Amino acid sequence: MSINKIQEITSKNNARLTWEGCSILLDINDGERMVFERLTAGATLKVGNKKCSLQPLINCPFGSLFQVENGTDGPFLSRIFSTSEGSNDLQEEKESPTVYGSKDNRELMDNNTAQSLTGEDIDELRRKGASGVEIIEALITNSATFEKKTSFSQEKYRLKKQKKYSPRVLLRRPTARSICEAYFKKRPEQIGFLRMDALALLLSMASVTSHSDVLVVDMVGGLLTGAVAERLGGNGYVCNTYRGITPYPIDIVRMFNFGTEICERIVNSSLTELCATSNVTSVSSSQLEEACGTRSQSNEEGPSSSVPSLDMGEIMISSEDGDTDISPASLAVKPCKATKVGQKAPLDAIKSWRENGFSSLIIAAPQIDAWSMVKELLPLLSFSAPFAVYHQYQQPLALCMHNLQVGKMAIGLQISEPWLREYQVLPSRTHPHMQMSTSGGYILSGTRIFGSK
Amino acid sequence: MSINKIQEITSKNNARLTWEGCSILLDINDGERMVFERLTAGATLKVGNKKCSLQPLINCPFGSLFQVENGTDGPFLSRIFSTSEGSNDLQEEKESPTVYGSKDNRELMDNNTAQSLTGEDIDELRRKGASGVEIIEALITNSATFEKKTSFSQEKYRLKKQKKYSPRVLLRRPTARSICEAYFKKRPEQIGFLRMDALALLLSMASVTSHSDVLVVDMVGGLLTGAVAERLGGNGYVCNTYRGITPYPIDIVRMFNFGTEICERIVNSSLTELCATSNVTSVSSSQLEEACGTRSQSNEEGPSSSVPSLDMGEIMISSEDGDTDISPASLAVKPCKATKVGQKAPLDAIKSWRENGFSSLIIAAPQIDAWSMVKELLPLLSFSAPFAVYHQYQQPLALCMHNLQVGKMAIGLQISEPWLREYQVLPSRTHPHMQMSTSGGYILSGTRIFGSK
Amino acid sequence: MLSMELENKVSFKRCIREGDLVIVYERHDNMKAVKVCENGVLQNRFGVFKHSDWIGKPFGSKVFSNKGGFIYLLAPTAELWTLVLSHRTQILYVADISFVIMYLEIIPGCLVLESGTGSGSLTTSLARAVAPTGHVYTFDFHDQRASSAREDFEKTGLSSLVTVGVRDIQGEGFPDEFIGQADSVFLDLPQPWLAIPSAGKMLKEDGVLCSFSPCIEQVQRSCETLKSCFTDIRTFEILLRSYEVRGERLESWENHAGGSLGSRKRRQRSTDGSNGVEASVSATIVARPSSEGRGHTGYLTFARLRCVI
Amino acid sequence: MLSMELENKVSFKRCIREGDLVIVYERHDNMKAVKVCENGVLQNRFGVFKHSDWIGKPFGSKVFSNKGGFIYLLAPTAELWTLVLSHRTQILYVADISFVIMYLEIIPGCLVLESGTGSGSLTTSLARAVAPTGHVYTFDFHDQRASSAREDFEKTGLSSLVTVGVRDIQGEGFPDEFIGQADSVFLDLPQPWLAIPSAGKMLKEDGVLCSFSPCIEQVQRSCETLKSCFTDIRTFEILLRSYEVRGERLESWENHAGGSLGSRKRRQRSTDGSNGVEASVSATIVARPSSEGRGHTGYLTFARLRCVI
Repeated sequence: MSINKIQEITSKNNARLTWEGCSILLDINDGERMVFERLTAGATLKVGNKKCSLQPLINCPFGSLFQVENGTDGPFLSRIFSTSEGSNDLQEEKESPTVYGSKDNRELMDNNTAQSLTGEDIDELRRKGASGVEIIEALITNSATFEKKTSFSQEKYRLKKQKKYSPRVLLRRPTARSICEAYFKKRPEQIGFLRMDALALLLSMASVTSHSDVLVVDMVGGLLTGAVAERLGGNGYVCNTYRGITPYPIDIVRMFNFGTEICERIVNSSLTELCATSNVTSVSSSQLEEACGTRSQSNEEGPSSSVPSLDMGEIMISSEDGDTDISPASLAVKPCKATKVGQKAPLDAIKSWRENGFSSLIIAAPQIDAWSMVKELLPLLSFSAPFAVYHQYQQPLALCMHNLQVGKMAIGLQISEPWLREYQVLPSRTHPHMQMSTSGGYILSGTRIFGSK
Repeated sequence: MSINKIQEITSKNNARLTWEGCSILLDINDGERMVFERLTAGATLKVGNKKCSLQPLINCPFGSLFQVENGTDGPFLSRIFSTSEGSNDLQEEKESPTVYGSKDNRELMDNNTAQSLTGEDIDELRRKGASGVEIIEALITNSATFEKKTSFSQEKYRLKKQKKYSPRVLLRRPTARSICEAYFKKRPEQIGFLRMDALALLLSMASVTSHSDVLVVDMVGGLLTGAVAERLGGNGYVCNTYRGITPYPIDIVRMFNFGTEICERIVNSSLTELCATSNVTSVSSSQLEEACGTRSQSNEEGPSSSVPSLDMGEIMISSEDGDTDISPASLAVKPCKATKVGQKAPLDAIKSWRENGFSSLIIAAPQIDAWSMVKELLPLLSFSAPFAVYHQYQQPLALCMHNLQVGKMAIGLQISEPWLREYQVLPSRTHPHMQMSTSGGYILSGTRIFGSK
Repeated sequence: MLSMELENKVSFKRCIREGDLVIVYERHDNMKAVKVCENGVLQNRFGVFKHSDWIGKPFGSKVFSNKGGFIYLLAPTAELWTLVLSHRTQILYVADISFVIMYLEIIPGCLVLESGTGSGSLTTSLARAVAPTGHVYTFDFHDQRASSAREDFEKTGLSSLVTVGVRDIQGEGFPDEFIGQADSVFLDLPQPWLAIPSAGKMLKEDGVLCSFSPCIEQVQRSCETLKSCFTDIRTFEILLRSYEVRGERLESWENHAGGSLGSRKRRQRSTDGSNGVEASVSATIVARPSSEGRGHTGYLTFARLRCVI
Repeated sequence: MLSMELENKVSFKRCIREGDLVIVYERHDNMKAVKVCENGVLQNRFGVFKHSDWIGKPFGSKVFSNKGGFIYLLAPTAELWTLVLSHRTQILYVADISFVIMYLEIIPGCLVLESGTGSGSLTTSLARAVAPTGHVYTFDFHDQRASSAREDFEKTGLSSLVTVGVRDIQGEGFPDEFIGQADSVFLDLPQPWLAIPSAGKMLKEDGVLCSFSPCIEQVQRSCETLKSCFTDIRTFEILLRSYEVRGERLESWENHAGGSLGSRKRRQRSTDGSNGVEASVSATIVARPSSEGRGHTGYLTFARLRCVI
């Protein structure tokens, strides 16, 4: 296959430039805030108490970096083409509370009296159109202690002020990875504490690939559904199932930049429909239609009308001008144009699943007992199909695994716990991050065998 | 306090030289075999199918290294005063299956046909009194592939042959740490998979120190009892309790070099005796004596007469002359002179515990439900006394912790899981060990509060 | 991998046929890949299994030997393949593989560059991820290793998605034809810093690179080199801890009337189904970390090509 | 630490007295050390607590404020002290501390050298371990820090077991009077390799050294230096994962009839005892790792002085 051929068929899903109407993830000051937006000419981003137009972001490559600058009409986003390496180092260094190697840190003590520039002075500078960089220079000039600091501390001071007076905005591509990481950082409870490495394992262990028909129970807001759909690339189906009359909300799916060909493959179907009987010939098509008709109605109350699960509220972690680098942080999403996702599954697809079974099963349902789901869903899988069940607690999975063993329903059973560690790699200062997420949850995986009920 | 004063009162427990009759831990070929021995003039160590006298080890510093050499009267142990650094590096490197950085490892393939010296040839050399080093040189000379190997592989080959033809014996001091590590490596099931870091945590979390009266349930063969006694240094008591009529065996205690002053502080007392009533004045001393009398008898069937829990059998891991460095390994202990440990607790001590409570509690009982023990033992502790319970599974501790919370019996409750990682630190080849013990078990710790039942 | 092609998809109806690759499952730690042929036999410690008995049975079936021993026949997946492939080099396992695919954002249609190919463990998963329209170009220094990998991809039905080249990527870099074409680049090389400048040229804007190295010194040097053209340089380590589940009969202390440790049978493993049901009544279901595990595989360093256009 | 001296031992009968150091426990993550004095008061978010109410109560008692709020009064232990001491520097916590004491084989009667003293977190545990007949000589470069540490040891009743010296151990090494006298040496210095030769001289034969360093480069350099006089050079890292326990009411899927995530109250924490009993009937008791934890403290490198005599 020639390279040109590949380029041609690369989906919009993998686009490298933004376009008007696309979904974007804005990373402000290196993770301080994470904001999902629909990129339109009229869209704005609130920085401090001012609003910046997002217009300059249209048709830029994902990965571009912007800086808030003060113009005559207020702040605007200006693209930066290179960043200093120094600040990158410091960025990472924020994790280390003490600098080993510095012989004497008595001089590091500092307090707010050292700065002679007042808040009013700074506002005045701003009104006069001073740029962020100019304000920072003024602050340094008026700091009584800056000269006494070590060069490391000086750089740290500069970075802190830069974040405040000249914030940087990184234009990130919304993908399963970036969306998962943003949620895990800011709103982990909304995605059942599903960390990106655990999500990655679910997809691998359930062998998700193009042309798969993946049965999912997604009670993590659509993150799982979106991640599966991303891997299908418009072939096969991700079928969300549920009990009762309302599918579970999957709003997060709308943060992905899925084209129509992918959206059409994200469907839902109630357990009742899927289970009617595995021998499809005994089900009259009118029965099927009736079943689906019910669902079609309930769908109206489903995801398309529900409000986004992330609100605009900012999580205040610390706003003091203290020694730490933690500042107000938020993860926010604005309602975006409803995309046609989460339709009911087509009749022929349901028919095919009843005849052939699903290729795999993934469950992420924080509040439901795992075994009560697995015992009903496993029979819907083809023989030899893999499955993976996520839970933040181990014990429900242990009980489920035990029942599967006893019932001889599956083989290759194991509970896995991913353990992820990030490192600071800097000259003479290499070590694992001092803080870490200690729990990546647990995954029960296995393979359905023939002859199991 | 002057240094001389300290030297004087340092116990035999901390002796730096061996003496006739002391207990020693022999580490053969860097952990290949671990053997506990009673060091007497007549004691021998089996190396291959020959026996070496341990006589040369008497009055040597712990930490001395010996090498098996061939003398006219058979093999003998000869002390080495320096080791080459190279082999030390290789020792650690055995963990790395591939050497990154080597550009081409096709030449590393090797097979047994490359060696022209036969087993008979080697035996012949031995009979002629060739030293281990000489045999190794002969093997190298007669190897068709040695010259083609990288210098790294050559060193590895040399080390492998050295282990076989000239084994090294390290004289280790038996302490809680070395005993625990030896057992964990060779017979983990006999100590309930209690890893040295978990044991260390138990002692810290239960705040074991001189003058403590520590209540323990030791169903890990005496390892816990010995470790506590080591920390008491002859002040306070470690009191082993049990249900029924027989104390649990604590043979491992005899591997420590405890003097009489420490041994006397290792006692046992049945739960019935300890619980009789917390108000000692209501118990007549005849009742007490009767209770203790019973115990005194049962003690005869207890640890002092039981056989050692480690046998002489060798665990064969791999004896092939393959690419790996793993060779026959064993952990063995010979019955040693019975020391007076594990006597019944003196009456006045029991009386004092009933009046004052124990200073802390440690439980390591792999087969018993944690809650069923804690609910009975916690009331025997002083108020504000800390406790620590080890188990290799988490769930029994979670249930126990839940019950303690609900019953408001203790505060500061937490389940901790130690995670221990060892590193290979070598120039350009630094990384965590490729294999690790993944489970250090779990520890439930907390503090008893006043007003709890 | 069967499921990637529509006509070969595993389903209730899809039965084992002559020529299929099946994974023979003895135990979770004992599997092998077998090509089914009419007259073939498989012999193991459980006896002799005739392939002819397998044909026509659904995947996931239990089949018996002449001696009544049994095995399961599974459809191959990338994860199972990783457990059965022949190790020509140190391989990547599911934890690292899944994280790499996720972090590199590899999806259908992507063009991915890899070096070295090694035993093809990661390559198999890369191919599955770019299917049906993407492609993986993988390079190995060793001619022999490249050939063996090609044979493997033929066997697993991935050859249309993977091209294996023989090339010294550390010395020569990736071929110029890929400049600006790659969505992602993966390096597993002894001296990755030598290949990083070339990898940077191959990537599309915002494209992500991953370098896998066992030693921290390799990471340190790679990070130094990455700084000139890359950003978001992050190093991770991922490990997987596996748990066994068993019904453990923990006695209440009251019922444990003395006796030494080894005197009675106290445990019942529930893994074997026959007594499992009974055990589950009174036993506590406990999970225990498998006692030995991989303590380290390697460090994964990721970096995003800095946008300068 | 009370329990180390016979007359101060905590017991059922030992009640809080004027002048005692008590640990005021609000929650497992909120404690402080208070010296009891007749007219003292403690004020916190729960109200005002009069010390006079405490005197005569057993340690471990729950005491109430004027507003009905409550706290617990605990006897100090080395572990509790580590949680309440003032951080003048990065401190060591229980996982590292316990491992160091075990590995260095510190027992009653030992002579231990330490540098730097820092906030005295490890020193407190070292002192507890060598009591009653051993001694800890600890050195810090900073005069002020040494003084504060001395005050702390006075407060915790350890001053007879610890001597704090002011000395630049990296520059000058340990004092000659300790040559060949130390059972163990502990180093927590930015450039430990500078102090290693001196540490080697201080140790008795077979004595063990430990060096604590946060960065791997410090470890690499230390290990290089250690090779000349030490053997059994081993580097470890120890982390502690804490679990919370709760009664989690996981619904059966059958009973979970639709509804969105946040619509109902589904969980009950069992930590608060009032509804805990009820919850335990139908809830599953689950343990969950505390979500954020210490991901790294430092590397512990141990080495044994090579026997040459």
